[in-house]
Amino acid sequence: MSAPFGRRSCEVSENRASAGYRVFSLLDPEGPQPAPGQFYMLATAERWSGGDGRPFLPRAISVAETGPAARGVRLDFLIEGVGPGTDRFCELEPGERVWITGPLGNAFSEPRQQHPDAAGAILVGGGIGVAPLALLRRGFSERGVPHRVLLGFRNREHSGGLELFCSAAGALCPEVRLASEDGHAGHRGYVTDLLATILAGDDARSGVVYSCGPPPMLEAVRSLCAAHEVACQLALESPMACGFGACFGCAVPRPEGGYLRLCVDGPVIWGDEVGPTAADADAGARERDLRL
Amino acid sequence: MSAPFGRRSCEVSENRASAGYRVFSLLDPEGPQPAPGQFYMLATAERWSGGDGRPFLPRAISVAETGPAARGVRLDFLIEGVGPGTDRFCELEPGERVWITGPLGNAFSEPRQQHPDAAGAILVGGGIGVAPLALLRRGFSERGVPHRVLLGFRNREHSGGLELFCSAAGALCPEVRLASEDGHAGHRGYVTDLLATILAGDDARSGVVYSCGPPPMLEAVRSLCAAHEVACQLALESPMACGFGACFGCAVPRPEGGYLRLCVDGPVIWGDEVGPTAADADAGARERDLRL
Amino acid sequence: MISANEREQSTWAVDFCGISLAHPVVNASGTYDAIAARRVFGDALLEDFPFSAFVSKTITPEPRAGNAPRRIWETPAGMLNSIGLPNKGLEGFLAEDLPQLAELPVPLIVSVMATGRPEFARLVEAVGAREEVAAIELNISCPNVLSGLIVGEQPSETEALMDALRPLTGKPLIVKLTPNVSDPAAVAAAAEQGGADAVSLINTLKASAFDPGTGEPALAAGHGGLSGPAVRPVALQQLRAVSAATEIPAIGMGGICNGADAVEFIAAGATLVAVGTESFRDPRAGARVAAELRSARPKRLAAPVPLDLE
Amino acid sequence: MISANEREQSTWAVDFCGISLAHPVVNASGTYDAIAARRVFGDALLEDFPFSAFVSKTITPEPRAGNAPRRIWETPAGMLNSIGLPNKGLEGFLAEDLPQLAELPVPLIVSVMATGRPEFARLVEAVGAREEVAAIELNISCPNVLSGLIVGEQPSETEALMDALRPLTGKPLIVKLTPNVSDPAAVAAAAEQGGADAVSLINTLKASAFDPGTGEPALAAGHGGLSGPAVRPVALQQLRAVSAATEIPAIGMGGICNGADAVEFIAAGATLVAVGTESFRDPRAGARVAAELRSARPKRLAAPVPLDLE
Ligand SMILES: Cc1cc2nc3c(=O)[nH]c(=O)nc-3n(C[C@H](O)[C@H](O)[C@H](O)COP(=O)(O)OP(=O)(O)OC[C@H]3O[C@@H](n4cnc5c(N)ncnc54)[C@H](O)[C@@H]3O)c2cc1C
Ligand SMILES: Cc1cc2nc3c(=O)[nH]c(=O)nc-3n(C[C@H](O)[C@H](O)[C@H](O)COP(=O)(O)OP(=O)(O)OC[C@H]3O[C@@H](n4cnc5c(N)ncnc54)[C@H](O)[C@@H]3O)c2cc1C
Ligand SMILES: Cc1cc2nc3c(=O)[nH]c(=O)nc-3n(C[C@H](O)[C@H](O)[C@H](O)COP(=O)(O)O)c2cc1C
Ligand SMILES: Cc1cc2nc3c(=O)[nH]c(=O)nc-3n(C[C@H](O)[C@H](O)[C@H](O)COP(=O)(O)O)c2cc1C
Ligand code: FES
Ligand code: FES
Repeated sequence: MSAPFGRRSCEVSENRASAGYRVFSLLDPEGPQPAPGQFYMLATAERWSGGDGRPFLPRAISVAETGPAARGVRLDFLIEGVGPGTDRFCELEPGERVWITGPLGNAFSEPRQQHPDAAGAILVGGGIGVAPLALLRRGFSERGVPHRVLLGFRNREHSGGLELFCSAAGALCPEVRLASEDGHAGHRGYVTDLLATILAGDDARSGVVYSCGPPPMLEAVRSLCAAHEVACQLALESPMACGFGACFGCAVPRPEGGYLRLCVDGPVIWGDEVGPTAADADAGARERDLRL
Repeated sequence: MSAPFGRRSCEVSENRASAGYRVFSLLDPEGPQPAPGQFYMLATAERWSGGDGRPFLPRAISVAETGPAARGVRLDFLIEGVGPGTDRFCELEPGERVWITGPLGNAFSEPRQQHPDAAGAILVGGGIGVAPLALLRRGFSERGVPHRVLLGFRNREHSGGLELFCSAAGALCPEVRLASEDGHAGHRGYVTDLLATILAGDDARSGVVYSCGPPPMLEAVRSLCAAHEVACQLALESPMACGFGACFGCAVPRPEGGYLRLCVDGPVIWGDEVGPTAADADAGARERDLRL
Repeated sequence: MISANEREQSTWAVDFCGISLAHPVVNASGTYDAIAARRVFGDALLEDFPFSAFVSKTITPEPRAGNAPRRIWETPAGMLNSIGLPNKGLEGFLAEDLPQLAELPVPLIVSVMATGRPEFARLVEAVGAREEVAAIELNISCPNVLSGLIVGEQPSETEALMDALRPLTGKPLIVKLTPNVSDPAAVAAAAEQGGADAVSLINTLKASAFDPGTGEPALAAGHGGLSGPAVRPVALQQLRAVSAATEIPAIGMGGICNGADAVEFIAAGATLVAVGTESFRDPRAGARVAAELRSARPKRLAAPVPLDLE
Repeated sequence: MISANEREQSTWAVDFCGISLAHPVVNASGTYDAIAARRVFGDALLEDFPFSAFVSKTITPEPRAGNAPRRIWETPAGMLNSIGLPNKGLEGFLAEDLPQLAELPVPLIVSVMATGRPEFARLVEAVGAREEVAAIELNISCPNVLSGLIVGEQPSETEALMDALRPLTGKPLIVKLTPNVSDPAAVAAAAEQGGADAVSLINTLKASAFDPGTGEPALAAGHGGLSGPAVRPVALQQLRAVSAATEIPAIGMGGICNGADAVEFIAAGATLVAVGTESFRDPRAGARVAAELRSARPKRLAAPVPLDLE
């Protein structure tokens, strides 16, 4: 399934707060249905550029949820304002237009593709990394794939996007367990504490772990899974200029030497395809400690 | 009277259409009262820079009207959208903020300063050049200086700012005469036709002409006045980066050689201080023919 | 009888060193991977190919992995890159990439770089021998390992390189100039003297930035090359100087984002224009620039150009 | 006992070639006319002077009217200028401007340029003899009329000029480098070798633009110099290279708009930073940059710097 060629302009239909993050929706008339893990390159049609000439390049953003629209599909994006690009997305108003290219990159695969007899999936998300897991979780629910969801965040401010994991009734789905560093919700500590407990139990061995979050968290997930011989797929981040293989800017080192282009070879990578440094290759773009 | 040192941020209180132009108002809490002919360097506080990195420098804009505000003064600016800077001003919304530096430059002088027995003033404005004449005219009215006002424009679209010449009752002041190229209002033709007729009459000799408009119009005014030996003050334009004498970009040739810095030596210049080319020095920034 | 449409097509077409191109907009080397783009966008890429010729990423004699990340950094109205020329090397390119690039609906220009004349010669001979290749671009922003000098910074090095390479192929040789010199026109004239068929400019400006979070250079390589609208005025001036000093055609590039920008480059003397960084913002930018250029109908062009903008 | 405030003042102060400055932010030559600014803003300018030293516009031996307009043109995140060094000439400067500049509350650095060593010598001797002058900046982006070469583009020309000028004054000599070279560090090293006390960089990049309305060069002079944020990455790289190659202090400039930008320049090796184009957007930019720099408390600075940012 290829992406429509070129960028296209989509209308903003909604922009709402979600804890300290924002969720905004675009109406993509042409859009193919994106798969969980895929992303788009986004830039606002107007005023993409502040007083100092940035943002200049488009920004890679994972699709967090999608649904039918009058024409085409609705795309929801979860945004944490960390710089001029995401700040601009945060202030988008309904009716404004956004240039999009995508859907880009590969997608998470089904547990059964990995193990014909996989018991199910464990989703581990941290901070803004919960975005691609929301779409993944809904698909698993709809297709009856057994799964558990572990979400971690630093504090209430950084707990945005939780409603993407809610049932129609608005309550957090029963399969979701939370961890927070400040203890305001769920386990006080890291989400990887929850994962460690689960992996220590017998039943997890034949599952597949799906994770997205800050690099140190991904590295903790990768090494936990490696120690327990559990397969894991990690949705990584790296600096991207183009998103379609043109710039070679998104390089992620491979354990055997050389580099992946994360935009076309990822963003979803099997744990054993990356080394410890790779899972943490974009450390500069995120907090360096385990905070989510 | 010097300008407050540095730029300051002022709130937009209003922005309304005026034919094809816009008039927007700023509340300047610190502001000294500007004098007619003076200008400000303006840049919006947010989003001063489109997708291609322009506008970058602030823009010189004449003050068109001013009045008391709760604190300080209200400043009205008349804008014709001709590029990224003026387009941005056109879309300003109440509550937004604008960086201003000023008031800058010199001002028109009183007719009596020139001729102790001057009979009065003739104001000749074209297109967006009507802006500084509006403030000048009100001052003359209030101080009882006899004056006539001749305003010219290409067509209805380019006839913005006329309401700045209205009495409290909203009717165009009796001393205003219009010319339009398409004949939709007043004399069909150039405003300089009206000026030529007046200057041909005896009573104008001891008056002073005040003019602002596109360079070819200013040049026509200058040469008409020279031919009739009538003193004239022209408010010129030139490309400006700073507005306070720092960049030397606003050079206007002097007939005796060398250059004026229009931002500090002008923008108001006596007709005999500039040569024919000087009045037309910023031709690149405006239409090259006599259209207003 | 030719239709109005055909006549429009033909007056819009441009001859570049004997290669007939449908319009004057090509890509800048290293800023478009047509093979990856086809994987992403499917055959729609070929049906609506944005460029009138495709310029490959620079290839080197041996495979290269490229630089360690971080490789890119955004700057005011531009970006830095220190990609480090990752490529499969000559053999890998000929075996794996060339057959795929030959499927593109436009002529192919292959960009090559080496750090010595013998290796450069090997590249030019091998690439020039392939009929899929319409022309070769020589990326001379590289050191000569013997002299230690950057070839493209020295007119004498440039001319000597051309003297060595010119006899090896009948295909057009395009010299890609580096902008990091006082007098690019002197280097261009030396290239012409040595038998270059065309020049292309500008390559990226040597530049760097610091990560505000660490106070360290933002790029792992320490520095990189600046591209995008920020460099456009530098490109236009170098192009003016180069086209005044040479008779051969020039491919102008550096921050071209739209048709109005392309008009400036043509006014400065370019025969073709290349779109680089702007493709990152808009994968179809080349086609858009071509369409905008076509409808720009500039009032006047300072330089005579071999294409009819009407 | 010194108060906390005084201690803060003193740790913030910086010694530059023996001149004590209250903070590390000065102006870039030719981007601030303190005399005109005082006419516009009154004595408020002096009470709150934005720079810790004032650098004059470049003066030449004889008066110059400057270039015909159009002299400036806006570009993406920057601007072009071709002002053409209008100034009153040495005599006019000493008689009319120097007494007024001496009233500024900060040390005065006078920028000078000439097209031959004897005229340069006349400027340095005459300006250096005035006690109002703390230091002299040599603008070497000028041709040597004898050799025809741009002095600042050649290490040998630069060193020869320094050899000629160094004996003529005991005042600090700052060499303002041109960025239009392949190897600015070589020119800086030559300047140091010739006895320069400091270098300053970058001057503007050679550049041009075309007026979309006419298809002609936008500036009457055909080309000009690019400044502003667009050039910042080029300035940072040249500064890194120059400060690695020399021991003398550097004044870094090129697109500095705020404290974060200034931190990058200090990380790249600058002792002082200069604000140029940004003053056009904000006449008090120098003071703002100084205040922001002071509160920036960068996590780490790559280069040791002679000022305490705490
Ligand atoms: C596949 C993928 C999916 C993503 N999904 C999401 C998502 O769903 N939601 C979301 O909020 N984010 C997402 N991101 C992250 C987002 O694209 C980046 O954080 C992006 O850089 C933000 O742009 P910005 O302008 O807001 O911040 P930037 O200015 O780009 O700052 C972000 C980080 O970049 C670095 N930086 C600082 N200055 C510069 C500079 N001048 N140039 C370049 N880098 C600089 C710093 O390390 C900083 O912390 C995703 C990224 C990828 C690759
Ligand atoms: C003292 C003074 C008072 C003024 N008062 C008013 C006023 O009251 N109302 C009003 O509307 N205007 C006024 N102006 C004019 C206004 O400042 C200029 O027209 C300004 O350049 C508009 O900015 P812009 O970005 O909208 O258009 P610009 O992009 O600056 O375009 C305006 C003109 O500049 C040229 N231009 C085109 N591209 C560029 C480029 N890249 N860089 C530089 N120039 C370019 C062209 O000739 C174009 O026609 C005044 C000017 C002066 C000097
Ligand atoms: C990410 C990136 C990679 C590049 N790789 C190459 C390359 O392999 N060979 C080359 O000759 N130029 C390379 N360039 C330079 C471009 O071809 C072009 O000369 C330059 O970017 C200026 O054009 P632009 O501003 O339109 O991008 C690269 C530029 C970028 C931004
Ligand atoms: C309008 C203008 C005039 C300048 N005049 C001079 C000058 O007289 N002498 C000089 O050495 N540099 C001059 N410069 C260069 C600046 O001092 C500075 O090196 C350059 O602009 C880069 O800094 P910036 O990007 O902060 O402006 C001038 C720059 C501008 C924009
Ligand atoms: S982001 Fe450009 S190649 Fe991956
Ligand atoms: S606008 Fe800068 S000196 Fe007049």
